[in-house]
Amino acid sequence: MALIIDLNIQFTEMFLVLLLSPLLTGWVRKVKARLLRRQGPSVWQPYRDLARLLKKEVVLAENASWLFRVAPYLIFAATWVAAALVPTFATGLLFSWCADLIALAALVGSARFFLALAGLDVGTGFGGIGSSREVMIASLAEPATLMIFFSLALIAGSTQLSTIAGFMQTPEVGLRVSLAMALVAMLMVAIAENARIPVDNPATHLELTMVHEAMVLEYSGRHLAMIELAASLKLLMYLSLVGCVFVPWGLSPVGGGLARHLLAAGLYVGKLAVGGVLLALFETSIAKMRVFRVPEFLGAALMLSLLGVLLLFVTRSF
Amino acid sequence: MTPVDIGLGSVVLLLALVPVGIVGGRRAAATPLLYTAAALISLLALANALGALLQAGEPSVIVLPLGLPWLGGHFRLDAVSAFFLAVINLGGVAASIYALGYGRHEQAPHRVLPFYPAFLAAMNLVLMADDAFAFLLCWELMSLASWGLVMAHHHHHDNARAGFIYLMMASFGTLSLLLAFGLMAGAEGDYAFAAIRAAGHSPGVAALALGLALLGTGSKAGLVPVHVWLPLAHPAAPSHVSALMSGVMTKVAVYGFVRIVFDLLGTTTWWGAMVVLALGGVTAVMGVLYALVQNDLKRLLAYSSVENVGIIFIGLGLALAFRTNAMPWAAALALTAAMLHVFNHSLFKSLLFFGAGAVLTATGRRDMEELGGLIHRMPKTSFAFLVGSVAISALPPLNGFVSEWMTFQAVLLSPSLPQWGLKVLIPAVGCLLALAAALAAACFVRAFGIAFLGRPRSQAAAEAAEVDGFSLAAMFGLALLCLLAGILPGLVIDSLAPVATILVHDRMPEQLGIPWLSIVPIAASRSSYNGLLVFLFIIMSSSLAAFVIHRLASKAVRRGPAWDCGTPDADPATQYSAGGFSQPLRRVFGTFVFLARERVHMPQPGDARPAVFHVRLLDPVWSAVYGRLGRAVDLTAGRFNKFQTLTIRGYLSLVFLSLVTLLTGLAIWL
Amino acid sequence: MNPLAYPAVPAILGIPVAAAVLMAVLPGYRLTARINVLASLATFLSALSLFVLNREEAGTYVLVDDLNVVFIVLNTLVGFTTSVFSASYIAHELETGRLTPVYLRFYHAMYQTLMFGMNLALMANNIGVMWVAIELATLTTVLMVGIYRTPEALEAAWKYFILGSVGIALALFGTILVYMAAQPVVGEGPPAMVWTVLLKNAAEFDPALLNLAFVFLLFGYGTKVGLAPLHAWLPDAHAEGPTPISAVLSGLLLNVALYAVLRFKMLLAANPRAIAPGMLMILLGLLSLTFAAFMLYRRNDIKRLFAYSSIEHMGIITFAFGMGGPLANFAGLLHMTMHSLTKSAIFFAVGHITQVKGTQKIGDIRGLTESHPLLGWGLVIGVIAIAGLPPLGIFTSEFLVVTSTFARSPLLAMPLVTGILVAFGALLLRLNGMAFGVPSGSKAPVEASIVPLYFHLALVCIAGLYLPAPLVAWFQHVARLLG
Amino acid sequence: MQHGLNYDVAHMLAGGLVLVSFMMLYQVRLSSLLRVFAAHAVVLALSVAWQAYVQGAPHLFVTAAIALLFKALVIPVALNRIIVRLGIYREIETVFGIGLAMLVGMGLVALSMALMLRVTAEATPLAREDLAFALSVVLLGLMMMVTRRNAVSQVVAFMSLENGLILAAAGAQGMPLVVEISVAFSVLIAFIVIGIFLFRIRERFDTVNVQALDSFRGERS
Repeated sequence: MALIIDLNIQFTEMFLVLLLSPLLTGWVRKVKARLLRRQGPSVWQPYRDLARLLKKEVVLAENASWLFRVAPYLIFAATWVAAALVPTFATGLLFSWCADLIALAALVGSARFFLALAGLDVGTGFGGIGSSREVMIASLAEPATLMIFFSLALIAGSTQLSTIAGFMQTPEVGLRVSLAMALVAMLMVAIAENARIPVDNPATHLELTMVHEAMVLEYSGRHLAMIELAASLKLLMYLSLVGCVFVPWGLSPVGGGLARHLLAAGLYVGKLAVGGVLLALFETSIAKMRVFRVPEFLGAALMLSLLGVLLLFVTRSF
Repeated sequence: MTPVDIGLGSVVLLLALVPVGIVGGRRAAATPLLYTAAALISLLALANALGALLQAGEPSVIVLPLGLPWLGGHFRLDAVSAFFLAVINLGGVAASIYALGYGRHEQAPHRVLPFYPAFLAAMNLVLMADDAFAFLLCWELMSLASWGLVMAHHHHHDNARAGFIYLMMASFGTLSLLLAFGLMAGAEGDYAFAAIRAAGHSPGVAALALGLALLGTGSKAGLVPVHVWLPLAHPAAPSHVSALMSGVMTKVAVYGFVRIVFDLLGTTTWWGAMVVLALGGVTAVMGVLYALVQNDLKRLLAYSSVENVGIIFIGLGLALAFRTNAMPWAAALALTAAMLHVFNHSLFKSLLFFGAGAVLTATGRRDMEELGGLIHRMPKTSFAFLVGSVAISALPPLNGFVSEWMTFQAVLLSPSLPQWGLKVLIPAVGCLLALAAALAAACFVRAFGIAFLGRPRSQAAAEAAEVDGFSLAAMFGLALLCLLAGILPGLVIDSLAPVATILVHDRMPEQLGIPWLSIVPIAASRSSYNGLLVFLFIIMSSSLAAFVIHRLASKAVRRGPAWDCGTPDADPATQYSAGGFSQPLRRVFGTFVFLARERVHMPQPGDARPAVFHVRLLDPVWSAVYGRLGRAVDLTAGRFNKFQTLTIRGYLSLVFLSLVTLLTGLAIWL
Repeated sequence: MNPLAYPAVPAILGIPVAAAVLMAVLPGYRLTARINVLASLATFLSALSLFVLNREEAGTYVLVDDLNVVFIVLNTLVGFTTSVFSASYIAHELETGRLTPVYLRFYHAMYQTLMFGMNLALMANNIGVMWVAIELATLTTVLMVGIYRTPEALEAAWKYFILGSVGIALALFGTILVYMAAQPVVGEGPPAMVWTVLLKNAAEFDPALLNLAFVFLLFGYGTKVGLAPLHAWLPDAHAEGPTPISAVLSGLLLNVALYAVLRFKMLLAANPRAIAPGMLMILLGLLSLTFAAFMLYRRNDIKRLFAYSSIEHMGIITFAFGMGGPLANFAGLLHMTMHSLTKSAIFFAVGHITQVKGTQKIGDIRGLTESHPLLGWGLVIGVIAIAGLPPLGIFTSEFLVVTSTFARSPLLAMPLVTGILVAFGALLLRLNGMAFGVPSGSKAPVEASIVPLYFHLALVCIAGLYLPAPLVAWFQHVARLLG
Repeated sequence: MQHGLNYDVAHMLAGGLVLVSFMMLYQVRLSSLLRVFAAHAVVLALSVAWQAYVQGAPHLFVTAAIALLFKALVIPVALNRIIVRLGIYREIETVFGIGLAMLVGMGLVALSMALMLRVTAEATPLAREDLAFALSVVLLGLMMMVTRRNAVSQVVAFMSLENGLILAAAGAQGMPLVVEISVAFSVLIAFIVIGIFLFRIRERFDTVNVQALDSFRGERS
């Protein structure tokens, strides 16, 4: 019985993130538009976009290979699996043990790996520019992510996300410099990973500045839908991650009742909404930077996260 | 028949193939005959090794009347040897099968066939040697045999140079090991490993021996800064040999290190572990950075081996740190991670070299700037290479990820260490490891993306054809193993238990009993990973998505010209090149790692000359150490050379002066 | 007749003399070359019988003991194989007109005289006789080095002669000093120069005199060994003489001279109050090694290259004996044996290579493994062997030298290892150019017997993997004697 | 008393040999060098003869005779012919100044004295002195070889070195005849070979200057 409930929760979470993610994207867009004094599209617009894309036929470049066609599904799957493993409103997910924080980072890496390959597949200049920049960004963002996870893991004594989230709710945590550094670094990385301003601009098609959009330039129809969905999922995942680690309050523990779960889910949506607003605020208040400033930005994140790890030993010896 | 008998028996069989190679080298029939035999013998040795590993009985010992009566001839097969033997012979089987196809295109088979079985035999022997003399003898034999293979295509000046540097470094390594053994055996030394193991070593001796062992085995494994030969020599050999050298021979070097430091040396100091860790970290990052800027596919793979060796040494350094501080369970984790990576790397690096060899066979090109679009012409090879690329990039659910994940888990245990140096260093090394992993992914996106995807950049690439069945069989076999090792790592981890028990006197918890075949290095609440489920989830959710969409939405496909923001250009030169792809990373890291300098010569408008872009990359290690060393030797040789052209009187004066000096010395001293 | 009564010692000494006389008289190079081979074979077989026969008691002049028996066998063996090589080598020289039949007769007679001199030196029980014998051997080689009469050959011979003579003089002075040291103890007259008597009474000799004597002997015989500041004759003599002579020089004469040094070192070792001669030998050894290692780099004459390599190895051997102790002495003895076999093999290969390619310039020799696989690979194996790589014999001895040295005094091992590595680099560099790459010059098949070459290499290879127990026991015994 | 006289005479003769060695060092002309060398040989012969008398070893008289005949007469005459024929008898051929050479020679004598007297404490005084002087002669001879540029003078220097050896051999009491024979033997061979070489060298170079030989030194890379 317990298994079934757990299974239920797991699947609820899985589909919750899948369903919520376009909404979050739409929400951020909406807020940004309002901040720019525009009306902006409806928050539901992403759903409509996806539906339209799914129905359309795919226009494939003549020399696109099988990899080009398989990649969207793989990217989507990897991202979805990663997102499903992050506790959104409840800890103690059934399958959370099958991959920990490190695996999470690696799953995101897998998705990116295939995305970058897909960008190179057709053999166009733009695809290449996107892939090349993407791997450059990733090569700094990934170690930063891992370092952040290290801080968390060292503090909580575990790389299991559920355990960490549980630990973060206990008073043992206290206020730590390391955590603050990790949070800042985490935000920086999340911005870079999700191709947000100032690292990348999700809305641009200006040739020389785009990264993510350049990679997916050749995609159309359902393939593009998959990739868009994966991008939304990724944004959601990062927000959930920040939420469950840094503001874990309200997560329902293992064996919590239905009401508790519902409350937690509501709280979660609230967290996402706040996160979305903050993201939009940040994005509108800053200008996109040159591509070669990005390494410095991410380098700072990496240094910050490493410093966070090292400071752990100073503030509290184990 | 004990395992060591069978192991030596297979070595004898392999050695018996050498005369066959010498005599029949130029005949067409010799190639399939020899490689079939080599594959079968390796298979036998593999089975034997696996048997010995899984049974985990007492080590079997044999003493042969080799060398001198009190020196040499000891052979022994314990779990550590058995594990490495399994790795080696697995590589041997794969390479031999691959060579059944690849070897047909060999232009100078008489320069490959005699050395190939000798190389395999020597590697087997190193792993079974049980005294310093036999060990070094086989070690050098291995170097020599592989040197012969590197020199197979000796008409290229680069290959000859590679051979020279290789053998020089090999000799350097051997001499270091010689010194290490001399130190460990003592003045009137007994060189048998049993005696060395039994003798206690003072901390000073142990530290020095550790350093020498690190130099000696590191120079074979490709540890920075003694890696310089590796990216030259590995690509120079025929591809199946490159696979063996990169995938397997570096593991023999790791074995040497493990055997000396963990097994023979006994005690080590914690700062010894720091040295290993630091070198490992630097090696990992430097290796992958070098790999990132290579245009030669095989050289890229060779540099990537340097990176992976670095990762292995990080694991070993961690194990050393934990072992020194009496944390055997943690040491077992770190060591198992390193051993797992040894196994994994041998799989995917062989696979990738086979792929590169297949590309070489099909197109005759190694330069990525002349490849591209091979996924259409060689779909099977491409698929196998892709699997290898994913695996080596440490992406789940393939095997490369598992070992790196375990290494990270070991890194996370560092707070329990008492020494501040280690506490601070290990997370920093962890950071380097993470960086290396990320860069490796970038590197293989580039390798696969440029060589196999896009449009062909040369006529040869456009006309490539899929390679033969043997080559494909070898590649797919390894690819399958990569997947299996990735989703069922518990199997490998459990079979590594006796190895860890011998080396660090503890083992990781039993993994096979854990539900769902997860791996749990320490405790379930701490960390766990399940490759099988991750694999299934990804497969299921992607198939589900594909199925649902195809079923419910649309499955229509139309082929058209590439969009490319509306400006498609048919010229393949408009694609991103290998050099262009790595340019951002080169900019980020290159200026201080490679002392990279870019020079652009842009003609004035109206000038018809092409623009020229020139990149200069320097290997800092080469220019800082080897270049200077070479110049110093040259300078000294020049100075000394004056003595060749003295007059007879000059020579007599030398005699006279030295005699008078000596007599004066004697007069004073007496 | 009792086979054990075979007069081995007179045979070993007599056959070469008889052959030398015979060949000086007889015309026709084919015949003399054959006689040369036969005589060498007979000498070798006689030497082999020393293993089987009961040894006679040491006489006043001649002695066969553990220390020299293997040297004698080695000497006659290499003498024999070299004579086989020489037969095919000289035939070619005659064809190309570098030598005339008259000179050839002279050459063969000198060859046997040289063999006699070396055998006598090895068997001498009298330090005076030993001195005479070594001088005889030196003088014959001087004549043979100059046999081509080119300016270079004459110059090399002249240099050899002058430096050799100074060596002769110094060694004689040392010999006199040894006599002086022995005389108060043993009494005047012949016994004071008999080696066995000296050794028996060495403990009571005046140590200071012995020390001084050793300095002179080391310098005197060290000149013949080719130790570093005294080496100058060696490269040129190797390069300009006929190649069989280079082989004999490197393979045997250096050994014989070193053997003489060892004899005297034993005297010192037997005297507890004498200085340990070790440090001096270590110093000279390291100097030779380092010097030769760097000299190897700028060589462009193939024979001179390997001559320097001989200096290098003599350095290593002297170093090993200088270190002393059973292990290092053992290694030194082994190294001597292996070096003789290997270096002569290399010179066999080099001889044919220079004949085939018509040049001694390293730069003009390329791609041997392709144009002449047997010779080329022979050279490769030889160089690998001489560089101390397994499975060839020198590896074993270098293994022992390096390990035992490092355990005892790490600081000494450093220059040793550096020298070995530097030398290896030079040899490999040259080998790379000669054996590999696009072939140059004539691709005509070799009209030569490569049997001696591969015979030596096979011996070296077998010795690297397996040494018969009696041989090892003998080496160990002698190593202990050497102290 | 008898012993004292023996000692004094031997001492004087051996010292004389060293003195003559110095005189050789002083010569700058080949012809005069040859004359001094003849004197050297004469002194040697006297010294050896005295030793023979003192030690009661008649075979040493043979050695003395050989020295007198061969080195004092035959060889100087032969060499003189050569240098006359080559027209080089006036040649000045030292490397560094006479004064410096003398100074260094002094140092060498001092060295050999210091060494020998200390080393041979147990030998008879006669032998000690003899050996010390012999070593001086040997070293001086060697130095002369080093400081002369001309082949003939090098040969002469070498022979003076051998004279020192013979002095040492004769001084060693009861040293078997073997040694003398060998010395004579080696000198003979040495001379023959040198003769051959000089002949050939002259044939090719018209000079016996060693520097001319040097121009053919091995390889120059």
